[in-house]
Amino acid sequence: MIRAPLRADASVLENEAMGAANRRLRLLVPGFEGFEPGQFAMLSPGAVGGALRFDPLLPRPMAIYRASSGSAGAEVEILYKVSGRGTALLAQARPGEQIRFVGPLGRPFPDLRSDRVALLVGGGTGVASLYELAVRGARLRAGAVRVLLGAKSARDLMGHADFSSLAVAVDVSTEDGSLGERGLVTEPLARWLADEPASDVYACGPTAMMRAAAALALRFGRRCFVSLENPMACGFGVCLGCAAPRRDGGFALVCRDGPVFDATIVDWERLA
Amino acid sequence: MIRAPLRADASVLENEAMGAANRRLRLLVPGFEGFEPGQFAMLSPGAVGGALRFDPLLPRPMAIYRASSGSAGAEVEILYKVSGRGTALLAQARPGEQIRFVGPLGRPFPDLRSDRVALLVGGGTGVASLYELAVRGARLRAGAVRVLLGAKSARDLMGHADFSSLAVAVDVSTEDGSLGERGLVTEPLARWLADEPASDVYACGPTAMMRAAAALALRFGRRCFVSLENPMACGFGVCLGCAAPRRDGGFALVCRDGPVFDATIVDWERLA
Amino acid sequence: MSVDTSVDLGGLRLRNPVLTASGTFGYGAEFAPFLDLRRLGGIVSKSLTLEPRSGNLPHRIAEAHAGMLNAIGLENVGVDAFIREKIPALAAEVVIVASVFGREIDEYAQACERLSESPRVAGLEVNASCPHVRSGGIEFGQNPQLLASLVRAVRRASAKPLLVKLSPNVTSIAEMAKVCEAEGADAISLINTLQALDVDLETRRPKLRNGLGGLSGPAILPVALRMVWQASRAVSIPVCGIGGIMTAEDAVKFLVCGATAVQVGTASYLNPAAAGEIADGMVDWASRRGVSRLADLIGTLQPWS
Amino acid sequence: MSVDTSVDLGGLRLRNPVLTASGTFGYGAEFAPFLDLRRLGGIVSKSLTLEPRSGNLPHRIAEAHAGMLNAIGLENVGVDAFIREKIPALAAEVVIVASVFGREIDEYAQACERLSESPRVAGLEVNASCPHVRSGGIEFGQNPQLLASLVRAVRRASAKPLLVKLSPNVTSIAEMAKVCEAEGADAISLINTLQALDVDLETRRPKLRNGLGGLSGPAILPVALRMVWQASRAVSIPVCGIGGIMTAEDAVKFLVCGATAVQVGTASYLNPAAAGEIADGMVDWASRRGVSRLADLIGTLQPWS
Ligand SMILES: Cc1cc2nc3c(=O)[nH]c(=O)nc-3n(C[C@H](O)[C@H](O)[C@H](O)COP(=O)(O)OP(=O)(O)OC[C@H]3O[C@@H](n4cnc5c(N)ncnc54)[C@H](O)[C@@H]3O)c2cc1C
Ligand SMILES: Cc1cc2nc3c(=O)[nH]c(=O)nc-3n(C[C@H](O)[C@H](O)[C@H](O)COP(=O)(O)OP(=O)(O)OC[C@H]3O[C@@H](n4cnc5c(N)ncnc54)[C@H](O)[C@@H]3O)c2cc1C
Ligand SMILES: Cc1cc2nc3c(=O)[nH]c(=O)nc-3n(C[C@H](O)[C@H](O)[C@H](O)COP(=O)(O)O)c2cc1C
Ligand SMILES: Cc1cc2nc3c(=O)[nH]c(=O)nc-3n(C[C@H](O)[C@H](O)[C@H](O)COP(=O)(O)O)c2cc1C
Ligand code: FES
Ligand code: FES
Repeated sequence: MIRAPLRADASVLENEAMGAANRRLRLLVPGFEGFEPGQFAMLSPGAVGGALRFDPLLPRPMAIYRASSGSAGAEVEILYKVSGRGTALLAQARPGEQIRFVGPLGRPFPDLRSDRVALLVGGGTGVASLYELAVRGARLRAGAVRVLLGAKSARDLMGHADFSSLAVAVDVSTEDGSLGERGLVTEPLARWLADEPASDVYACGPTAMMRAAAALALRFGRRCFVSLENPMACGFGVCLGCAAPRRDGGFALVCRDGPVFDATIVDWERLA
Repeated sequence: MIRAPLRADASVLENEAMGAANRRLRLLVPGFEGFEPGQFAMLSPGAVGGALRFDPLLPRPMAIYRASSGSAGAEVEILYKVSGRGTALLAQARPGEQIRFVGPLGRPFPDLRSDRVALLVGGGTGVASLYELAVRGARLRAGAVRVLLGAKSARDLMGHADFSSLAVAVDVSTEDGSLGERGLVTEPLARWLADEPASDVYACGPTAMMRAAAALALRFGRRCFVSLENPMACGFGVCLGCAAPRRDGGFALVCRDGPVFDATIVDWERLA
Repeated sequence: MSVDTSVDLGGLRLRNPVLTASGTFGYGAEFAPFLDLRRLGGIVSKSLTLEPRSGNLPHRIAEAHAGMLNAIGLENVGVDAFIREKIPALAAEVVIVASVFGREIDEYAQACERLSESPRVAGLEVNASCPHVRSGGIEFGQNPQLLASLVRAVRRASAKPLLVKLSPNVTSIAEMAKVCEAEGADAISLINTLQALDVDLETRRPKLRNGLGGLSGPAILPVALRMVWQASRAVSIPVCGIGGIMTAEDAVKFLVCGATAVQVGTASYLNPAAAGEIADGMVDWASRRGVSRLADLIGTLQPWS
Repeated sequence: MSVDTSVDLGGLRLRNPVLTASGTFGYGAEFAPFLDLRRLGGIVSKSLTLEPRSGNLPHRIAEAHAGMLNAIGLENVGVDAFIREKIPALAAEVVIVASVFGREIDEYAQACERLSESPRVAGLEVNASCPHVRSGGIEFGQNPQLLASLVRAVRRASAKPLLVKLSPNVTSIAEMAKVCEAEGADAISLINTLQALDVDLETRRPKLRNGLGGLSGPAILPVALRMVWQASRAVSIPVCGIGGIMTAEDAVKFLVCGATAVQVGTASYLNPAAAGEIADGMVDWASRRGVSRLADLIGTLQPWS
């Protein structure tokens, strides 16, 4: 069920460092009633702290990692990596501070099919978009999902402990070999596609990774869903800033028509 | 001795609420070697926290309240009132965070004269500019200074405890009568000017208060020094933004030629 | 204290002076989860062309200090789909201003004509910041003669209240405003975005695929206030102020500088309820100060003695 | 890796491309406590007039989002005091560019002549953003004919490297740049501040006593980059880029967009050592990327395929 988005002043419950530049933000979001796997929220780091200031100006799209409801409202969890100005400021938000939250936004991953194995491929912060999908897969049946996580090195890996505590198989690849297999996460993906004919791909991560995952899926004739990360200004379809070129010539809005797309409709050549 | 100003990355040692909107900021300023009464520093609240952001853009002039030297550098104390965006951000600076510091800047109050009583008149945040002068007066001789502090109400009063712990007489006026005498601080000033013929006035506070103090001093034929608070961009004489009109037709730069001026050279009519 | 918020913007009777800016509010219905559109003075649609168009390749937007750059291209559903699909999604009480552009005067005129046929279109806003095909990219709003021809043509094409939205990338906004007035425009909207460029140093390419883009947001507010003040003194038709409005105080500043109404743009991205909050905030501001009609604030900038 | 930082700005041989912007660096000596001026490419003085002048009444400055407004007026010590008192305070290695303005062409020309007599003045920068007395406030830099006459006159008055500083408040910066080139200017500096206005809502007066003022700081950077790119493609004389430069990366962006050198303005208020840090930072930036000459960066903006 796709819920209407809400705009709320969320309060920071926790904002903890997770190693390397990764952090976990826990928010109390009044009125929030749940989300579907792959949906995101817009968070305004610039507004944290009260004083009116507009640098940085735009809210940041962040995948909703996990949510649970409590008495005072729902708790929403975000995993993020400090990589630019926006996330550097987000890292400074202290418990009790308010942050503007708009969500849940976007179209989720499609439901997992009961007759297939879902290969969840996450790279970098893209991992965050896949966690709820893994949770649902674990509930569905044993072996419904297999999670492939990738990162530069063990320290950078996001959400590993959470995924591992689910009843799903988790493979890890790191570029430096500091954990799991050495190399790109697309390498085990290729093997699993070969080994598991009844499988679909659900990918989120850097564009290069998703492009590669999409190409692999195509080669093996499997369905592949990707969650794109275009720069966004609004997050709900009104600025037209997040357009991704479609194969058929037009554009799709990543925030409204995505972020999750069937990989075959994306024009990977013209995607920036 | 007027020292050359320095530019330093000061680290916040403490930033504590003092009641109402008043706060005390303690900074560790590497290389700082002291200041004269009435001098100030430029603090950049926008830059606190590291992420590059320029809203608000300008540094804020703040009187140096007190300084002492320790092993890691000098400790510099600022008293400030949260009144706008700049000070609201300053209030968020946490211990350990860096803040850009340029100072000491400006021309100090003239030395107290050994044959006169110095009437130190402070209103609002202007009180902060007078503390070091009171300290020096207390050292000079008993009865060398008399401090007149004014505020809206007892809660708003700045630095009262510090002044009171010096060996100087302190009179308090509050507009609502919640502490000391009810009314404006210029009322006791008028009485003291009448009672104490051998007195000089040293005033810092809202323009209206300083204008009134200057007029009183003139009426009684006394010297009066005021510390002006014009908006500033640079603080060291290069933007020409802080100009105050002089009686003789030209302008003085508040940051370079002041902030302390002989009240008779200021054109109070044309001062905004 | 109750405050009369109504204003008349060149024949558009608005319940309050807060509209939304073209291109920042979609076609209106997108805001339904966040805001009751009936609380607004009106909404201005994304600029519409005669035929639907898709826009530029990504990247189309980039962040700047206290602002953002955009070069969306001409992406819009086209006049017909707007009338057929977008208008019916809006409650009857919502005042709809259709923004129009074209690459030739004729395209503008035809689009205006078609839009005027819809009884739901309360007024037209001609976006004169569109590059003119035959003049090598110069905008209609950058050349007085071109602008005059454009306004003349659209004025002939429609009897609805006609707003002309001016480009700020000109030497004299007053001159452009006068041209609009002379050619029969009912009001002037300004400003559109400042032409701008930013570079991605990793690739040394422009941040936007289009190269140049438009700067919007709080960064441009003081430029917009200046132009509204200059334009409103140059003409007697009303001015609709746009540029960097984030708060009710910002909006009041525009009225004080001579605007009859305002449009909220980029703010809606940060906060989808911004336009409504600004409308409410203006009432608070006025009532705290004993101002009984918002219209009394228009053009009340005080000179320094 | 060692990086060659020298550039030639219209005959001004600079040890590095970082100068300081007129009006933001006083007369140079004020920065002695913070910065060794010999680390800079050069300094540009506060704009000088033939006779000393005092400026506007306060308020002369106000803060904006990611920027500031100023209307200082013409306050400066005058050409003679500059030569007599300000120049001698600067070490011999400091490259001094004297900025000049006047209210009539003749004043400009005379000031340039006098300044040219000083062997310490390495070059002149003519500030064309000054309102022309006889043209009802329009700036020299806003009218091509006025600008041409001005440049012609100052060109005749001095053989020193001549920079013309352009106003950004124009429809076509390329046109203005071409005028300067045609009249013999050696380089173009841009941009000066964007004309702007802000209001103090408590008094409903302009925040600045002068009413209008100029917007500077990071808010204007993308507009400045755009204009530098447009101007540098329009002329073959070099361009000196100005506007919102706060970091070495900002300065590199200007070079990439076609500037041969840059000027650091408002940044020096926030951080009096900014210009030096930017000069050093450009070297770091280049050496990390294997760029052996900063001049190799000039005009290297890559097109999107
Ligand atoms: C649907 C979606 C979900 C996302 N989920 C997450 C998440 O769960 N965790 C996480 O850490 N990050 C996530 N991102 C990326 C995130 O929005 C940030 O933009 C990114 O982390 C860059 O950080 P910054 O804002 O500090 O960078 P800055 O340098 O401050 O960003 C400047 C501008 O570029 C945009 N931008 C920069 N990098 C990206 C990027 N990779 N994707 C989109 N826009 C970008 C910013 O939004 C901003 O507008 C997601 C992006 C999208 C589109
Ligand atoms: C020499 C000098 C010494 C000062 N000492 C102190 C002090 O010890 N404690 C203290 O609390 N304040 C002091 N001030 C005022 C201080 O600089 C702040 O500007 C003031 O507290 C306003 O706070 P803000 O920055 O939050 O306001 P904002 O609304 O964010 O300010 C906007 C702009 O206006 C300027 N401005 C606003 N109010 C004033 C003011 N009263 N004086 C000068 N500029 C102003 C700001 O500097 C800024 O540029 C001093 C000012 C001067 C000139
Ligand atoms: C992403 C984006 C798209 C825009 N599209 C249009 C448009 O289609 N037509 C138009 O007249 N103005 C368009 N504008 C300009 C705005 O309507 C407005 O004039 C400008 O953004 C300044 O206001 P602001 O600072 O409040 O955003 C657009 C602005 C943005 C940011
Ligand atoms: C307070 C102030 C005073 C200025 N005075 C002058 C001046 O006298 N002559 C001039 O050519 N430019 C003057 N300028 C403009 C700057 O030189 C520069 O062009 C402009 O500020 C943009 O650069 P910035 O954003 O780096 O400050 C002044 C700018 C400021 C902020
Ligand atoms: S982010 Fe605005 S339309 Fe997608
Ligand atoms: S604050 Fe810049 S000259 Fe005084």
